[in-house]
Amino acid sequence: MNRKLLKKIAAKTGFTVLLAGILLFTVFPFYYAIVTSFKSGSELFDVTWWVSSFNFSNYLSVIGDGSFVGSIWNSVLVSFATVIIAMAFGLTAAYALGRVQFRGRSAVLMIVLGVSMFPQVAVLSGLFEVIRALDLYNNPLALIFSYTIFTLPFTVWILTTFMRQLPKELEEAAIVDGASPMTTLFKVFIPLMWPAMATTGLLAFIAAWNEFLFALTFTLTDDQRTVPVAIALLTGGSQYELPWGNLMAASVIVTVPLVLLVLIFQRRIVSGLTAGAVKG
Amino acid sequence: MAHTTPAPVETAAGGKSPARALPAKRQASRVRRQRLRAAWLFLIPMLVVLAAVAGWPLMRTIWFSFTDASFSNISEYGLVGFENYLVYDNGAWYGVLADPTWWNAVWNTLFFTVVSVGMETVLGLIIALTLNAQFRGRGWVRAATLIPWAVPTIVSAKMWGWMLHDQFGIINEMLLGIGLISEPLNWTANADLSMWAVIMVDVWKTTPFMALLTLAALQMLPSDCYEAAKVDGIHPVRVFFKVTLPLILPALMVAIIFRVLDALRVFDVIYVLTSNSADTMSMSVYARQQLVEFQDVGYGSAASTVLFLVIALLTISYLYLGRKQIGGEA
Amino acid sequence: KTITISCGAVGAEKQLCEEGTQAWADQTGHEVKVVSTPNSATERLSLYQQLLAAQSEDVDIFQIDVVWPGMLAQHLVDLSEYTSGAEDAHFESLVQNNTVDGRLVAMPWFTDAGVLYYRKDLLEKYDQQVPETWQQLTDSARVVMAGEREAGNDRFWGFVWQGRAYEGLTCNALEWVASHNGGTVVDAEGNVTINNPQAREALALASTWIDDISPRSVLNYTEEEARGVFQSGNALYMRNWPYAWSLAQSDDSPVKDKVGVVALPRGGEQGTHAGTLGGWQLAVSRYSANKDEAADLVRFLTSYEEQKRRAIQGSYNPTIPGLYEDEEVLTAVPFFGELFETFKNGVPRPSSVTGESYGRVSNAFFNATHQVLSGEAEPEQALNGLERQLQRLGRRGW
Amino acid sequence: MACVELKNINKTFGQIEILPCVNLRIEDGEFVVFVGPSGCGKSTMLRLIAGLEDPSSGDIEIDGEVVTDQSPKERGVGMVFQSYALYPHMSVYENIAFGLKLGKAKKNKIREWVEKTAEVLQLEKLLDRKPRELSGGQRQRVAIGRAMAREPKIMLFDEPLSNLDASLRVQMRTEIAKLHDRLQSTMIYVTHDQVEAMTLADKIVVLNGGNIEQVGTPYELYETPASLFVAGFIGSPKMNLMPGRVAGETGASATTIDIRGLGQVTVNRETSGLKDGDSVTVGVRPEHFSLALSGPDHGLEVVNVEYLGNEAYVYVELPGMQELMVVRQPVPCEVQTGQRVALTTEPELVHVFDASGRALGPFQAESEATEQLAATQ
Amino acid sequence: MACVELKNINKTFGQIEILPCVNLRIEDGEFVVFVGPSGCGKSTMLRLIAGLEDPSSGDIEIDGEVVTDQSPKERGVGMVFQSYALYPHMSVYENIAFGLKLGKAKKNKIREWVEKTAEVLQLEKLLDRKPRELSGGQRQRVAIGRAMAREPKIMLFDEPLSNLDASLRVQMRTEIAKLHDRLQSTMIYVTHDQVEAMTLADKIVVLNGGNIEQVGTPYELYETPASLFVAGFIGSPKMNLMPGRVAGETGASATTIDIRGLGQVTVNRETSGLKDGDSVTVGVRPEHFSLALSGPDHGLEVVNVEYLGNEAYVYVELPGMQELMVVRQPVPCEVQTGQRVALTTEPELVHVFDASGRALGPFQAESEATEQLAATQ
Ligand SMILES: Nc1ncnc2c1ncn2[C@@H]1O[C@H](COP(=O)(O)OP(=O)(O)OP(=O)(O)O)[C@@H](O)[C@H]1O
Ligand SMILES: Nc1ncnc2c1ncn2[C@@H]1O[C@H](COP(=O)(O)OP(=O)(O)OP(=O)(O)O)[C@@H](O)[C@H]1O
Ligand SMILES: [Mg+2]
Ligand SMILES: [Mg+2]
Repeated sequence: MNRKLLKKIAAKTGFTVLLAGILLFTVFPFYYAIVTSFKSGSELFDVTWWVSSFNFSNYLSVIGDGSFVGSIWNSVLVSFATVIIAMAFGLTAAYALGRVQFRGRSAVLMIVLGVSMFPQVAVLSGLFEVIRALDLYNNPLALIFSYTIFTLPFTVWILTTFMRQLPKELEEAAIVDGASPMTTLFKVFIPLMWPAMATTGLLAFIAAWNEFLFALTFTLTDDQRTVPVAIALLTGGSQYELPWGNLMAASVIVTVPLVLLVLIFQRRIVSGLTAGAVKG
Repeated sequence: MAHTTPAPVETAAGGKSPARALPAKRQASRVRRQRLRAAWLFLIPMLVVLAAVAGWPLMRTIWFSFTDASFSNISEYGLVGFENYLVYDNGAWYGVLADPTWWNAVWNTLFFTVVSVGMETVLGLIIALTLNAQFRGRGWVRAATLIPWAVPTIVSAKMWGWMLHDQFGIINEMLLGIGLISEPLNWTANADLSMWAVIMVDVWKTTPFMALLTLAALQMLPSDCYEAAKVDGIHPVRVFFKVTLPLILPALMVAIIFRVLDALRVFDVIYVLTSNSADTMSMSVYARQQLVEFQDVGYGSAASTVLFLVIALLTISYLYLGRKQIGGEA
Repeated sequence: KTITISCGAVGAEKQLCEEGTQAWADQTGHEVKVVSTPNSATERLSLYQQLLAAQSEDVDIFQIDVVWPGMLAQHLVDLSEYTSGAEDAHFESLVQNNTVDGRLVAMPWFTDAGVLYYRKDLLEKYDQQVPETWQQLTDSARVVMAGEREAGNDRFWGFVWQGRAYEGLTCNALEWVASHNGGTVVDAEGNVTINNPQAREALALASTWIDDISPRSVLNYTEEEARGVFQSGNALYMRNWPYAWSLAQSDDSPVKDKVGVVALPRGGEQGTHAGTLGGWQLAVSRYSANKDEAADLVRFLTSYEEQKRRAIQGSYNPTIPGLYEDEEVLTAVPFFGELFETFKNGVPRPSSVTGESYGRVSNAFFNATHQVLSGEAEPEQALNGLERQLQRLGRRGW
Repeated sequence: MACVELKNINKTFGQIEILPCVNLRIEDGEFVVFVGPSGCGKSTMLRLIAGLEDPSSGDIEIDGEVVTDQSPKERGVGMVFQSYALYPHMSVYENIAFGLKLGKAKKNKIREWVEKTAEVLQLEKLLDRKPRELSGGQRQRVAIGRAMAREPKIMLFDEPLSNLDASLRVQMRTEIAKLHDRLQSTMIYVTHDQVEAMTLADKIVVLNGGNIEQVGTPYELYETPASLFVAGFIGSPKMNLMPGRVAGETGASATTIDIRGLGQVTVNRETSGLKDGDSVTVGVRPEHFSLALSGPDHGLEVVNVEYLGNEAYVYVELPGMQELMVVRQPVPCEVQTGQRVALTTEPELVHVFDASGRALGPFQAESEATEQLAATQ
Repeated sequence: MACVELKNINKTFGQIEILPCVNLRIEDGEFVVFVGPSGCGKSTMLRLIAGLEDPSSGDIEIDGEVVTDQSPKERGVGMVFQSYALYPHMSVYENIAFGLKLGKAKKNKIREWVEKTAEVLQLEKLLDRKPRELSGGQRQRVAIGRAMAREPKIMLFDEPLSNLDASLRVQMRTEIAKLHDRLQSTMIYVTHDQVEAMTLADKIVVLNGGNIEQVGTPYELYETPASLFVAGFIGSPKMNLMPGRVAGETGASATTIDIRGLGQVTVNRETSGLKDGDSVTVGVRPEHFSLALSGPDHGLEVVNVEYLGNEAYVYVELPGMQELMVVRQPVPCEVQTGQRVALTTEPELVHVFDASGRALGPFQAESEATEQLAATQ
């Protein structure tokens, strides 16, 4: 009995330590960024572990710059649209690729994957031409458009994999109930795919949110730019000076919405959605 | 009342008449055809979008790889065949494939990919398993673990550059503090350490990606066979390797594929942390250097195309090896 | 009409630019839009090239680096048609640098050159002279370092500079070589000159610094890392651009008022003071729809008055010699006067002559240097290799 | 109108042939029950009829029209899956209503319908629960409800009552029978419960390893199984089968068969195909034995008596036979384990099967025996 | 050694109380069968014993030790899940062997074991298949095999044979009984099959809505159901229950009860708690009625005759009662639908329940009646 209790306590402690380790590993650099964001000037070059004084000047200067707030808005718009597009095309494609057996399926999958095999710099010029041809230059639409090049293959593949794992009987039941593929997809599969969708959605959202090269190249004016570009363009008094404080403050500011987003959507990552569906 | 055509009644043993010609495999039935049509209808929008976005840029890159186009004057170029890839000139080989720097970059990239993706997978699994447990504040922890992925790459690479700084970097401070090292390490400058520094930053940054995907896979597992394992008294470690891992393998494989693709094309982290240093130069950095810094669109495109081929080759062989898990049941 | 100009990014630089363009806009009634571009020069360059290759009208005026005219010339307007000789008032070396095939593709806007920062207080404390030659620098750094380390600051270093394998190292190394009279890698006629004894000597000297007076991590330093070490009081000398001055003198700086600036040391007694030429120019895109207005804006921004304003408010080095004698300017930035020669005779990188190959040349150069510094190659061996490489690059003319 | 016909249906999974060649016709409005050993292909047949599985060859016709190409919806089938296949994210209500909603029925119509169905299935209180919060039997009822609510013209039930308790099973059985009466839809029903099969079926199809062994009314199957397999399969406890040997002349109204350990029986079967000394199998149903206590040295030993409440099974050992013989006895049962008993039976109640397993029909010389048997019902 | 004891076990799911307060003791080596209506909490009880579910309050003891916080492994249980819970990615062989490897048994030892188990379950040919390639019954057998192979000291079976055909079910039942004999492990078994329950159980536990209605041997439950519920639940077809009214004096060896539509019966029950005119429920099992044809104007109408092969159920309408009365008859059955019959029974065979549903025991004055009844077995 006593040993059992000890074991339980040990397990619990072990888990807590593990958790603490994970948190330290993932959050510490960010924490350090927060610490840094409250520093200014030469304080930056001192190593400190704690926030000694809350100096909001960095935040104020970042927010005070009107275009930064605007770029957050652009990022929100672009990322949401990207995710929605990726989900819309990705889910339907995943249904086709994951649930219907047809010839050329693996070829399609490979082609989709092939799109993400070129380095970004290599496609940059070509994409730039396409975007100019479509007259989307310096327009968030250009970003939404170009981001599908990396979000779509990703969503298609992930969703296909997860879609494949859902029990066959469910689809059969829907077919017998007279559901069209569309209905089956939307009424039966999508509700069961929430963990996968929330995950891919979040990952794609963040990928779009943080994309830099395309965003830099396809937009020109401050009012069209997205957050990473805006951050990259934060500079100090001169060419070589890095405004660390501002940079960190800006990073903290743009990370917060993402954290909130994750907090909201992680609720969707729940287990046992298919429990009770089939026997055996 | 029953006009049954009684099937020839046979005993169980003598059931099969030996020479019944199996009719030729029938054509796909209409239902199947309908499903097929639906499938293609579902696929086509996606393919069209992809083609619209990627078709031209990819073709163009491949095309330019056979030319001597230069960035500063991209409209005038001549076809040079495979000169950018490999050419014998004046008693020496030139071209991407003959460039030791390129092969060094290939080697760096492969090393980087194997090590960092390997570490990310293991760490991601551990984190995902932890986050899979039920505990108070799980949502917050989940959100927190995703932070590294959420910090823009440029920022995080710079942040780590700062943290890894030998003079005022907190990492050295920390290691000195706990007595692991006796003097500050030159993380990014030391040839022996810089690749590890890059790997460390990449692992930190992309582990959440693996963790989250793995978590989703874990959460979508059928739950009842775990109860069976519990009752069978199987050790959790064994359950993990024999039940959980095989079941999440398809998702894990896909996650790994995408990580590998990204790792093989790694650019930002290396570029920001160590610039063009040969110790850490990756294939993408090489391609970019040719394209942007050296203005050589032809050569850079050739490097990109070779990079594409390397990735495609690796991916295909990986998929081939793992086809059971990925191509499995539908 | 609306003129779009890319100048600086954000912060003080952008603000100065905006004030300047606003003044012009008020005068002429046109509108000016300032777009910000990445801080990193290479990123900026590739962005420009995307725009120019696409013959985009989106930007009329580009702020270009001193090494870019050769690369971008064909996309830029010949400004001499608009300036009516105004360029003659600027440093001649810059104007030459900006003239490609007889076309003045850009107007000098502000200049930059490498300078040496030192700690007045420490030199005094250890009774050392401000170094005249690299050797003196090395010696005094050793002394001070030993002393400071003994005193307990075991992170103290003698000399920090930019050793990462990037353009900055080209600038640093060029200074060492040029100060030893070792030339500028490729001479004005396009001959590869780098493989000479002076250059070898210069690199050999520099490579002794590593782990002696410079931390090994200097091999991965850019301007900011170096400034970080220096400004936190952990280095005696620093090679940097003039920008670090106002930061080192800022109120919360631990080294405030303890810093001196001089020209970079000479390479031995016969050597010269050499600071690599940096700085930025303004150019007008050939694809601009408003070339006249754009050229006028360029003329305005590079004029005496505007450069004076920028020198006073932002300590941007003017490109007009007269301004280095202007009282107002000198009160704002005292060392402009002392270092006039350095700025005037800045060592240009071989960008004009190598044209679009400059990237490769610079890359080959800083890589070879980096190898020497990190001890992977002997100077001789590295320079032999470099020479062969450059000759191959330039075998069909630059 | 929905009569279903399977023509030369063959089904293989990869290499494995599940249904070699099935021909079957099911009339409109008929209630057909499929029985057969586990894994013999019953579910596969249902799935073929539903259109969830394509036959490897052969055609399926509904009302004379080849439907091999049609979707389940077009075929007008509803199905209770053996594995339930409930929509895990929908409540019981939504599960049942799903098909109706797709049929574009009106909202309050749907509610009415679902509630009625739920009442029949005793699920009223569970309408808001998700499948994972239900017990096994409750899930099974939801699965039934889903198929029932739509009232399709062909209903397929795959072991729909297997997880219900006896009394509920009786009720459900009645409800299904009622539904059949009301809708007059064709129903195809798979079950392992003999009582269900016997009471519900218009026609029972006995499958064995993918082949149809016999098709007939419950009465036909029970009274005149066509083969050893059917004889052994229908009836619980199963028919006692004993190896025998023809002793004496064949082809007459009375043939004597020698059963080792039991002695001789005289049967009234068509034995013209046999000759003296041929091996046969003799079958007697457990209820057709009469038991009499015999002396301690005579007769057979009772090795076990199973008490079932309403009856008892007496297990008797036949020397030289592995399987025990079963005799059904009313309770209170007079024999006890260890006692020795004598077994007797009537010649008409003895089934005889030849060496290939075919049943020998009643003696045909005057074909009266059969009629007489039928008249007793 | 493994006797299981549940002490004041209470279990709620969220708001819903599934088991209000259960107390039960299961002796070492006992074979206990749980029966009860669908959704009454049988699986929940098994899961509580297995340790898959924590009781909301109360304790579970195994061999006198509180095991409420022990893992299933520590409790030494094995379980056949109602939903099978097979490992979807493992072959049949691996599924069965998975639990075995634990004991570090040698490779060929394991193979031997698994093959033996598979043979018993008739799965030999399917050892390489994955669960998704199996039929329902085959999956269920794999689930049984998995639990059997491990030979734990407590075995829990949750409707393990529900999807098997009758003849296989009999075989499996025998195998389980054999296993029980061999291992002497404690077995707890949930089933809806009355034959299984009656033949396998040492003790049957009747559950109703989370409460234990009665615990007893099969004989006790069948012959002396403690309550109306048990009476109605045990036995198939179920006991005929009729509303009645005490007519005349109570507390004597013979009490007269008035049943509407059927006339009066005289019973031999302990009626001292009742008084003249009290409502009671009278129960008679279907096999305890005797049937006699009566004239066309007398008696009750036969509304249905169900033929089951080995017997027939005759459904008789009692005027004023919704439910039909069932009478079991041997086949060939002499009555037909539409005929009118008279029903008779013996006083000892009549069960009487008071208004609260409690059964009235046999008349106790001399307590001989019971003994006599027992002697007949
Ligand atoms: N997670 C849950 N949440 C709410 N109620 C539940 C949950 N799980 C089970 N129940 C309810 O608990 C009751 C008992 O369930 P249990 O599975 O024990 O029934 P059972 O006796 O095994 O029935 P069956 O014979 O149908 O399998 C049922 O009414 C069921 O609806
Ligand atoms: N996907 C498959 N691949 C290979 N064999 C299969 C597959 N599905 C079913 N089978 C085999 O086909 C046979 C018939 O299966 P089916 O499900 O029709 O049996 P069933 O008669 O319904 O049995 P049960 O009564 O056990 O449900 C079984 O032997 C099964 O093993
Ligand atoms: Mg089946
Ligand atoms: Mg249950």
